[in-house]
Amino acid sequence: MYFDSFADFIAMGGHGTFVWMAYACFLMVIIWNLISPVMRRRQVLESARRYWRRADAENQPPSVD
Amino acid sequence: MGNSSAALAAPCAPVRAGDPLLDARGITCERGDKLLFDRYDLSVKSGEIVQLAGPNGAGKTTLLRSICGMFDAEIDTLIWRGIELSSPLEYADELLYLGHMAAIRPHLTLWENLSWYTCLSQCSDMSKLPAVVAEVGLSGYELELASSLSAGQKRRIALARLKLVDCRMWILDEPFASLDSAGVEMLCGWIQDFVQRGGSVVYSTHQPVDFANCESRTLDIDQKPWGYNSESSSGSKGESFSEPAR
Amino acid sequence: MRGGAFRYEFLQAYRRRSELVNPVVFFVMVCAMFPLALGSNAQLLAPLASGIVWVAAVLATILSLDQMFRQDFDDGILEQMELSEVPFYQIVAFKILAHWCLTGLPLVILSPLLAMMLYMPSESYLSLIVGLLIGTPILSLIGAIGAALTVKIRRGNIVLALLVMPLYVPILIFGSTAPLMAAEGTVPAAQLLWLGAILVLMATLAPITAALSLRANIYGS
Amino acid sequence: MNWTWFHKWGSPKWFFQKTEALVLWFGFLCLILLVVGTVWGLAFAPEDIKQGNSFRIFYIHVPSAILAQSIFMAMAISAVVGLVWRMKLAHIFVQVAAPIGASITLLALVTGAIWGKPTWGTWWVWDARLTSTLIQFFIYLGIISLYQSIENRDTAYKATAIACLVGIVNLPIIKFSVNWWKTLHQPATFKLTEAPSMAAEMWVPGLIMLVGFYLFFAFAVLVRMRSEVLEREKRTAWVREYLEKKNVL
Repeated sequence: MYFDSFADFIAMGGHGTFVWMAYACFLMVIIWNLISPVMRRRQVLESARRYWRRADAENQPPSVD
Repeated sequence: MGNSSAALAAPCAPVRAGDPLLDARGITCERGDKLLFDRYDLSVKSGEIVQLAGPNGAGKTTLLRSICGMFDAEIDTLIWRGIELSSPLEYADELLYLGHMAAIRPHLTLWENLSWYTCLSQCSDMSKLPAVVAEVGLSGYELELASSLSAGQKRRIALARLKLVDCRMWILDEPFASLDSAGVEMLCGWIQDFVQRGGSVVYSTHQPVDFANCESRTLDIDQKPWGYNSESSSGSKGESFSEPAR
Repeated sequence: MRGGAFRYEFLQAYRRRSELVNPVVFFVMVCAMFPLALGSNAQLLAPLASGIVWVAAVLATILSLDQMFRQDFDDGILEQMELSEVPFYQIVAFKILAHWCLTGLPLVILSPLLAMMLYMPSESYLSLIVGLLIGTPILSLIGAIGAALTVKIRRGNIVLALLVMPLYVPILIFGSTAPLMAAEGTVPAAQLLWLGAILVLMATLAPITAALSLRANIYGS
Repeated sequence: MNWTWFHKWGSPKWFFQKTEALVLWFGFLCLILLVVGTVWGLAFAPEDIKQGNSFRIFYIHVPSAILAQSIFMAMAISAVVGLVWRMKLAHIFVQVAAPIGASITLLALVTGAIWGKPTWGTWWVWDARLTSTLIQFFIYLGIISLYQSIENRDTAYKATAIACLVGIVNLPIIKFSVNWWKTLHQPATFKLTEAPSMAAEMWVPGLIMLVGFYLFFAFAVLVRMRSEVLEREKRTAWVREYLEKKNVL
């Protein structure tokens, strides 16, 4: 471990705030790139479910393209 | 102006069929340089269907819009349920106007469109919403965006408002446009039982329908656009050329 | 019932937010263009910073005004609004508020970021933000009148800009001089109070005027 | 040389089934690499002599900047494939990679600005590389707002592809003009030609982070593409089976 104490690890010789701010942005971008596709997927599954529910209700044969 | 209707009785009070609802005398409309109507009279009794037939550009839409306050027509006298009013907007909350465009917001879902309409007028309640949507035949589409629906389905959403809001008079501008045969049947059934319950319907159409068991009248609007017009009484035709009196 | 009407206006504006947020991206780009054009030394850009931000804000608002009533007018929604029991001017006020939330507010939020890029002195950040917070609603309100007047004109965007631009001049002057005064240390009370007064005036008059002009357009169609 | 593999990738059904396992592998690997790279870069790597510990921002700034460039390159190639061979998947890739590219470019910009504060004294400097990255971010936003505002899906695909190609043509011009303008930025650290000038234990975590970033991009783009494929093919029978298997119906 490069730093001798955990407090020193947080302070990082005065540059700690910048380093941790940068890594916070990094974490935010990663999380956004995980949450956004999950919400999109839920929306897609929802619209597919609604589509098939209507298709079954009118019991048309599903058109295959 | 504005749509205060304090002078009138509660808008959704029931009424006997037959007594006069609207009596508009001396309607004069000009659109561009065409004089569409010159002192035209229109009277509608409650429990009656008035169909406006006529060629395109004869002024059917303009007449409908002027009696519901959407067109700046000069009306000499306007009597609504026996009370003289200055502008049609004053009885706006007792009538339902479905324009040529299906007034649907493409970016909202069907459910949001209809619940927005219910929150616009007092005498309509949200509880009837699911039943009305099912009756209109769009039961699976509540959460679909209106932009993804077809023109006929949008027209059905607009018609669903007829069931949501109970009022005295329906003014419909070519309601059968872009409706399939089932839709036309459904709408005719609705019109009949609305009229039997004492409401009155004025609508413009290209294929007049004869309603069996209720009182219906067809007005033939074929005013010549360049100023020849009939006598002031509604419906009859004459060739007398008269200066559009102001 | 009144609150409900706003919810749907905001929902519709939110669903179309890519149309309304594009002017905000335009705002950021215009502010980024100036340092590229004028060179990037701080002494030159600092005094110009507030003027650049305000001009960009005005242009961005004008770009986004055209969409305020046009779609509802074409769909025939405005007629139904007028026939409804909710007073027409209230619905128009809700529409303007929804429009401001999606165009004016992002401008205010992004303005410190751009002020930093333009080397604006740090004391004048607050007066820029407060000035924009009071100013952008006025831009939307006056713009709503312009949009209501030009709702039926097909190529209405230019006519709208010419109509509304002169009315924006006082707001631009008050708004852009406030940060300059703050940079010299004095509190720019005069400018911000004037902006507040104009905001109150416009908040009462603009919806009614916009409703009147929309009604005139509806009658004409 | 047979092109069957190329056209096989073209069919959404084949793509969907083949990437079922691949997505999990990418996700798993990228998680490990990113965690190892971050911990190593933050805690174990030595600090820079001149910049001190703020050098640790290097481990996310440089990989994100490189990834942002290569995402745009990948989008351009996929746009060409989509336009020339009319392959829907390629169009879907362009449309899906744009928001990820925008977020990575934003990350590069923000970490660059944060890193600039302790080393150059100000948050933002109108320096050649930062400015061209900012303009590239605007190009990403332009592409995203383009395909969000076009209703018809197929025209949206074509329009996005063409906008992407226009963007790629402009990138060297922007880089060249901005370089001419003024530069404070130090020359590129990761040169593909010769080994980096830094000590080994300083750039190795950087390399791990770079590979981790690429795997993360692959994971994110595959997840999004799979939902877009499901959306496009929702009327087909195999999607219906998939929905039943996932008891969504």
